[in-house]
Amino acid sequence: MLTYILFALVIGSVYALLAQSLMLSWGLAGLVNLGLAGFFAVGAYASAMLTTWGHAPIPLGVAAAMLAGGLVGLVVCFSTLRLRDDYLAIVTLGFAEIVRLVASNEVWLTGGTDGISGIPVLVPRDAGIWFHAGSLAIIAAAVAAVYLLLRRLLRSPWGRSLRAIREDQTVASVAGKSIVRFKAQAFSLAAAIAGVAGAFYGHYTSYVAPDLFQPLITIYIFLAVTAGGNARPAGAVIGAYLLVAFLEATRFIAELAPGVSAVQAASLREIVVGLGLVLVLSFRPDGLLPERSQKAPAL
Amino acid sequence: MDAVLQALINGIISGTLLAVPALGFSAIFAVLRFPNFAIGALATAGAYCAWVVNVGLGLPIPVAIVAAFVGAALVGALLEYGALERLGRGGALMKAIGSLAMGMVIENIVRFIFGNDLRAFDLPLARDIVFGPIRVGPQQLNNLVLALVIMAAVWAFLSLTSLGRSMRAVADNPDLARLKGVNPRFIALVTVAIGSGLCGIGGTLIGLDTAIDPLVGGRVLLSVFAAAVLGGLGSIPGAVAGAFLIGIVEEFTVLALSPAYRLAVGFIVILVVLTVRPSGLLGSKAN
Amino acid sequence: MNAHKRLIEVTGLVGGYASAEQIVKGVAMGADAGELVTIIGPNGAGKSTALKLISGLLRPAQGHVYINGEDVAGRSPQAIARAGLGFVPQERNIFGSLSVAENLEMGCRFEPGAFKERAAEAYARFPMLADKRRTAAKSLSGGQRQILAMAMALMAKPSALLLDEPTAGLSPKAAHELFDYIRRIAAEGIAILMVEQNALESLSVSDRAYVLVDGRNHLEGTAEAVANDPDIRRLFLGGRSTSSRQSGAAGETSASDSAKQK
Amino acid sequence: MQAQELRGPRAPAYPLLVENVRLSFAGLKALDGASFHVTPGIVTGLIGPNGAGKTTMFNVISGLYRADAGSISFMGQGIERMSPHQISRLGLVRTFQIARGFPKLTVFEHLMVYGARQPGEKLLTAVFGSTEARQREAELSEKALAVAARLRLSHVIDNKVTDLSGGQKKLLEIGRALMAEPRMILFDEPAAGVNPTLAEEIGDQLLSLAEEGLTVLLIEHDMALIERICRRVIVMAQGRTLAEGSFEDVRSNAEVQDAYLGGRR
Amino acid sequence: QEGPIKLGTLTPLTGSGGAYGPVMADVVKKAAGEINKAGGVLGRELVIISEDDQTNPEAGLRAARKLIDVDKVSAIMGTWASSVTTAVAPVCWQSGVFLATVSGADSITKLPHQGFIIRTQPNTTLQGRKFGEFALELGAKNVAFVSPQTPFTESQFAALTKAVEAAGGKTSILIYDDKKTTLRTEVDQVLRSKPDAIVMGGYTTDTAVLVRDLYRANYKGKLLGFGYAVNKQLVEALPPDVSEGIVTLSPSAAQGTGGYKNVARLLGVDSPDTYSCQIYDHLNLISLAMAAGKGTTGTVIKDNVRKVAQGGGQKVDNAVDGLKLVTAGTKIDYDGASGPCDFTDIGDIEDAQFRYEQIKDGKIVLLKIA
Ligand SMILES: Nc1ncnc2c1ncn2[C@@H]1O[C@H](COP(=O)(O)OP(=O)(O)OP(=O)(O)O)[C@@H](O)[C@H]1O
Ligand SMILES: Nc1ncnc2c1ncn2[C@@H]1O[C@H](COP(=O)(O)OP(=O)(O)OP(=O)(O)O)[C@@H](O)[C@H]1O
Ligand SMILES: [Mg+2]
Ligand SMILES: [Mg+2]
Repeated sequence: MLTYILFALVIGSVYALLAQSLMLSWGLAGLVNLGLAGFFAVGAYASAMLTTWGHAPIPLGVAAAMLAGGLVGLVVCFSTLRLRDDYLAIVTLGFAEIVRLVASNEVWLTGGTDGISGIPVLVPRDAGIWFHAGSLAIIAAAVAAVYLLLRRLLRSPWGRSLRAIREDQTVASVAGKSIVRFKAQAFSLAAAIAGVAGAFYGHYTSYVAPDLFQPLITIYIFLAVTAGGNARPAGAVIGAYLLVAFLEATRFIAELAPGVSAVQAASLREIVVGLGLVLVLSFRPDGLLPERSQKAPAL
Repeated sequence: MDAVLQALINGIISGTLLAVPALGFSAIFAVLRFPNFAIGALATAGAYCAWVVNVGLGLPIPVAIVAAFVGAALVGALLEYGALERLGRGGALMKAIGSLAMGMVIENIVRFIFGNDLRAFDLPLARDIVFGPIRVGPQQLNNLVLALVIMAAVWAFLSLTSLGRSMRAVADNPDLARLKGVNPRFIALVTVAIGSGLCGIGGTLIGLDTAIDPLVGGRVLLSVFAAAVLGGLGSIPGAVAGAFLIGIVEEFTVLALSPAYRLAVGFIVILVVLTVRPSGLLGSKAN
Repeated sequence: MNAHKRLIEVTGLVGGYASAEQIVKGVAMGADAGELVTIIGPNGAGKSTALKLISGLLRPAQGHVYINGEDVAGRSPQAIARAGLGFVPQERNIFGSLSVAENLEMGCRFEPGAFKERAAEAYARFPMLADKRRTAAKSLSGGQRQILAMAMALMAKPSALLLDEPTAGLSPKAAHELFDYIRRIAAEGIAILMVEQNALESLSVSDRAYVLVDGRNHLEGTAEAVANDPDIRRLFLGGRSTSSRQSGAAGETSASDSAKQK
Repeated sequence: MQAQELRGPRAPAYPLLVENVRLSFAGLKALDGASFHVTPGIVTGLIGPNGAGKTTMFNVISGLYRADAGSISFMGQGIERMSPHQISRLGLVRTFQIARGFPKLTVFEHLMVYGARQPGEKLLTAVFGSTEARQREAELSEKALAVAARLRLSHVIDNKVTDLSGGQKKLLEIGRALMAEPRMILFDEPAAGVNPTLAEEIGDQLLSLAEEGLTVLLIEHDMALIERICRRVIVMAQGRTLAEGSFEDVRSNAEVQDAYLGGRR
Repeated sequence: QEGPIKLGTLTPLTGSGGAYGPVMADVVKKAAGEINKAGGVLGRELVIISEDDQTNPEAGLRAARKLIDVDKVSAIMGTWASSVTTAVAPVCWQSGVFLATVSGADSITKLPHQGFIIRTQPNTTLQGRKFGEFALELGAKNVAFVSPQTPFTESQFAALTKAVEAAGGKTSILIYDDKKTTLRTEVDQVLRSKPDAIVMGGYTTDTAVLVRDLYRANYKGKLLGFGYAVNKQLVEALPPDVSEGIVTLSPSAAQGTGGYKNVARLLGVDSPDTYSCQIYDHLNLISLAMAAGKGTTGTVIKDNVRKVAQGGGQKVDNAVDGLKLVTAGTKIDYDGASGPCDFTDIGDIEDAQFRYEQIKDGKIVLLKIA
């Protein structure tokens, strides 16, 4: 049981990294990034290839994942600069699908649909429970670091301008903000964070494959961030852990409804997940932690 | 050359399958100003309604199509009324996310009831009619005609009735619309019902062409969304144009490149089109 | 003319927005048939909020709103519009993505049959609208929008009319003409409550006036009395440039029109 | 500082010079060869009938629209091809006739966003922090409070802008422009919807800003305000500049009276 | 240790594999019921816990962890998608949980699994070869392979080509996107090379689309498909004249063995699909191995599974009979519903027989088992 909880926490931490990435690009910068799974994949593959096939040390792999995510983010951002918000969504979604297609079809580069297995791990696997505890410590530390970074950014003038750009680009540009610079910075930083999440995921499960990066994961993270509050790093983190807790807890509803077949139990579970989310949203339309504004100092 | 012509025809045919749900999606967007991602599941729900009527009750296909429209319209309206409307407070994206979640719910309700089995309509399959080097399926011709009729009907409905104008007015400025005597909730429900109904018909047309399972709508969700965006979100003729373009581009990809990259090419076309025309093929300029 | 018939009567009105505390904290006002009444007050006093409460856009927490003698407080804006109230809001008062003609059609929803005739009337009154018939309303200039909003409200031939700063953004000439026009429609027997920051000129054409401060009635009286109250002048009317405001044009009229038609 | 360098060697006579600007929308000539200049250190009025093209002119100057033809220079530098933020960074700021803002931001945040020269807007500075950025933030917030107080917005300073009255939104438009510490401001009907007494005070303030060396171009339909604070007035009609001169000159121009003031009937 | 013995199934109940997983979970539940009725394993009841892998390795991994750590299962059965199997495999062997899978990718048994994995699906090279040989037998010279991108597409095609070319024929391949609703242009493309046999590598949903479009295009040659795709569902989803004559291959038990019939009986169908047969064998093998090793851990299963599956002894085709024999100390050799179930050291099945079936008048008819 303990292992299971630790495991769920590790997955929750990976989700928390992804959620923070989304919080930055969507919540703060207003860029509807449906391509999250793509950046997740880029990071996972970058680190997996480098450490498994290139035998590089893991920290180097993680750094490479961050860099790869950031660079790809920059490319995507620049190629979509002129797009309106809603339209960015479809193009980024397309980007994630393209990443997945390349990963499955370009066998020479990525190992194809077989994926890459035997990726080196953060803590030796034979350490038993310490494997999970150690991995959790490392990944949670990354979550905390990103959290501190984002909190700092959010409270800085940079974050304030970014929020302004999210609200109205025209007015923000009249206020002298370079829309391109801010968006590119936010988007590629977010992509880099997603890349790191991918790297850690690979180094924990030892396996990456194109199937891992289906749009479902992006949807999950959107749900997590929305439920937690999309403009607060803490909201994103809490949302991510809650989501995993919720996803795991719903497994047990099948036991409450005997007499249903396996498919029915599985569909019941997804029904509960969907309804649960809509319920959270309808009671807290701004998520659990709503956006905080900078208060004027008292005179 | 023949291959190109044939691919063009095939593209138009697959375009019609996308056009009807894209129309529904765009109509909903035009009035409620949010992308309703539940349309995939609504298409599935409609297709299953049609299936029950056709196979379960043994009624003919035209009746089944009407059933699909009605069934999906009811589900869609219920969804809006029961769940999505109250998410509107949190903004359009909140509704979009909510629709994603509710889509998941509907799809799984269908799965709960019908299971994952593949089901087919009671409809004989005809061999293609061959004109020289070109071949076309009679069923697909039927679909094409049906889709065109639906598009014309929707267009006429929106532009010739005052309801269409009220819909645009609500989309633009709901408070002012209320002051002018329009009930925005009613308009929203009517729109959602029509849009969802169209998705239901779309799902059924796909089912008639292939077979249905709980994922039937989900599989085309992406292409439908892409078609609507390509045409300009909220533009009715745009959705149709976008659907045909996506359909044709995808078929040409099969000819020119690996069919596995069909989606990728589709997206690159979208990117190019949107870069040249930031508001889509026929979309109106925002702001 | 059915003078003295109270077409709008508001008593003990209290209300506000979902989040904040009540903005309107007890307001009473009214207008008779044929009467033009101006409401003035500092920015943020609650004038627009009061009008939104009357029109049903906001639901009053307390108080009564009588339109044509019928208590409509708490009803939907659609129902209140049907009861004969027209309202031109201060902001977002046109349908930007509809053409000018379609905007007018929206104004005429209750009697679609009368559209042709009334539109012709509106085009004759405001030739600019006729020129821009097919233009999307969002591409109108600031002043043109105000005209369209006004024309749209009149399409419904309301018996009572709420106007929120109808001349904001209009050129002096256009403002002057619009005030004249408003004066004339009032004379046809419509009751008009008009919020204005263009206060001196507005008072000069009005019969009565209310001064609203901090969500409450501060003062009321004939327009002339209010315009000449020294405190009011200093606090709300821009005391220093008394007569020269609105340039020669407005100055002249305010002198000549001050004879009340009551 | 950056702006200073960009100014170039030849200090120009006019801060803003507009020559022969044309712009049409689907056949409608909104700007039809408008030309004018603005003199430094005074408030210049820009008046004209509704639909004359005044706002469109501002949109072109501030880079939101690109002119079909013509040239615009600010402090001697051609700006007709620059993007809005570049123009703003040169020290040319505008306000909007129909108030616009960032819906989820508060009044205070709006003012702060317009605060110029904040090093904390650089990503790296934001991450690592710097005393400069902190000092600047303190300066700006002090200034924001002062601006808010002057515009009677202190009691709503932590409100979201969507929760402001119409007039308060217009006041915030003015406040934002003041925060930017620009060299020139384009005001688009700042006083429309503002209480007359307050409008008068704002007028006084514009005058004192002009005395401090700020150049102001003001679109206004409030003739009292124009008369009181504008030393020069430019009149536009049908996309062209119709007349210019002192307010008295312009007022006595028969054409202006006819088209705009409507005084003599 | 007392109490029930817990075993998990991890099959795709939702997602693209949703057509297969539910029946698999169902058959295991029913078979376990029979075992329990006959007294259970080692006198203990079997409890089956079914989880959904959502056809997604990430979700599958989470579900596996739950089965292992919360339910404390000693074996997981039925992982279907190769990516899911690869994702959960390390977790299983590290936790000492036995994994029986139906995934076909060659790479799976090459993982360092220390014996904890067996698979009942013949590896893809073998399947490819059988298809090639059978196509030749049907008189084809020009064979087209039409398939979506799966982990085994490449190796299947390679094996197929090898077999066909050895007999002087030629092959071609076309990979399509399995989410498409029409495959008309793909079909045109394939037919351009005028194949006289087409081997379909997809799953039921996309195969239905493909078969329809081939019919419309007036294709009159031979059609071959995998038993897991060309199954009862597919037949029901197609008008009889459309599906007429399609030939299928699936790994099978030797003729006369009762395993296949058992599954048919449990599910109440004429021709159960290969995955249900395979997972039925998983359950039986695991039960027998536990009985033979007198223990219930994954390690016991791993150490004893080959003792009950192969190496001579009395032939059995179901666990109820087998358990009696094992308890009595008799050496048994299980031959199941999916085949003889003899495993190599790395966990692949040693040799498989195939059922060759054909659709005639909307019914699947057995041609031969070889
Ligand atoms: N985006 C646009 N598309 C089409 N026409 C436009 C657009 N913007 C402005 N116009 C037209 O250009 C003309 C000038 O408009 P502009 O807003 O510049 O007037 P203005 O002088 O600011 O008037 P006001 O004092 O009423 O604000 C108007 O006739 C208007 O309808
Ligand atoms: N949507 C809203 N939500 C919350 N508070 C609001 C909202 N709109 C206005 N307020 C607040 O209510 C008060 C009154 O606003 P109102 O719009 O009624 O003022 P007004 O008298 O019309 O002022 P003005 O002359 O500036 O238009 C203001 O303090 C404002 O901040
Ligand atoms: Mg107001
Ligand atoms: Mg203007």
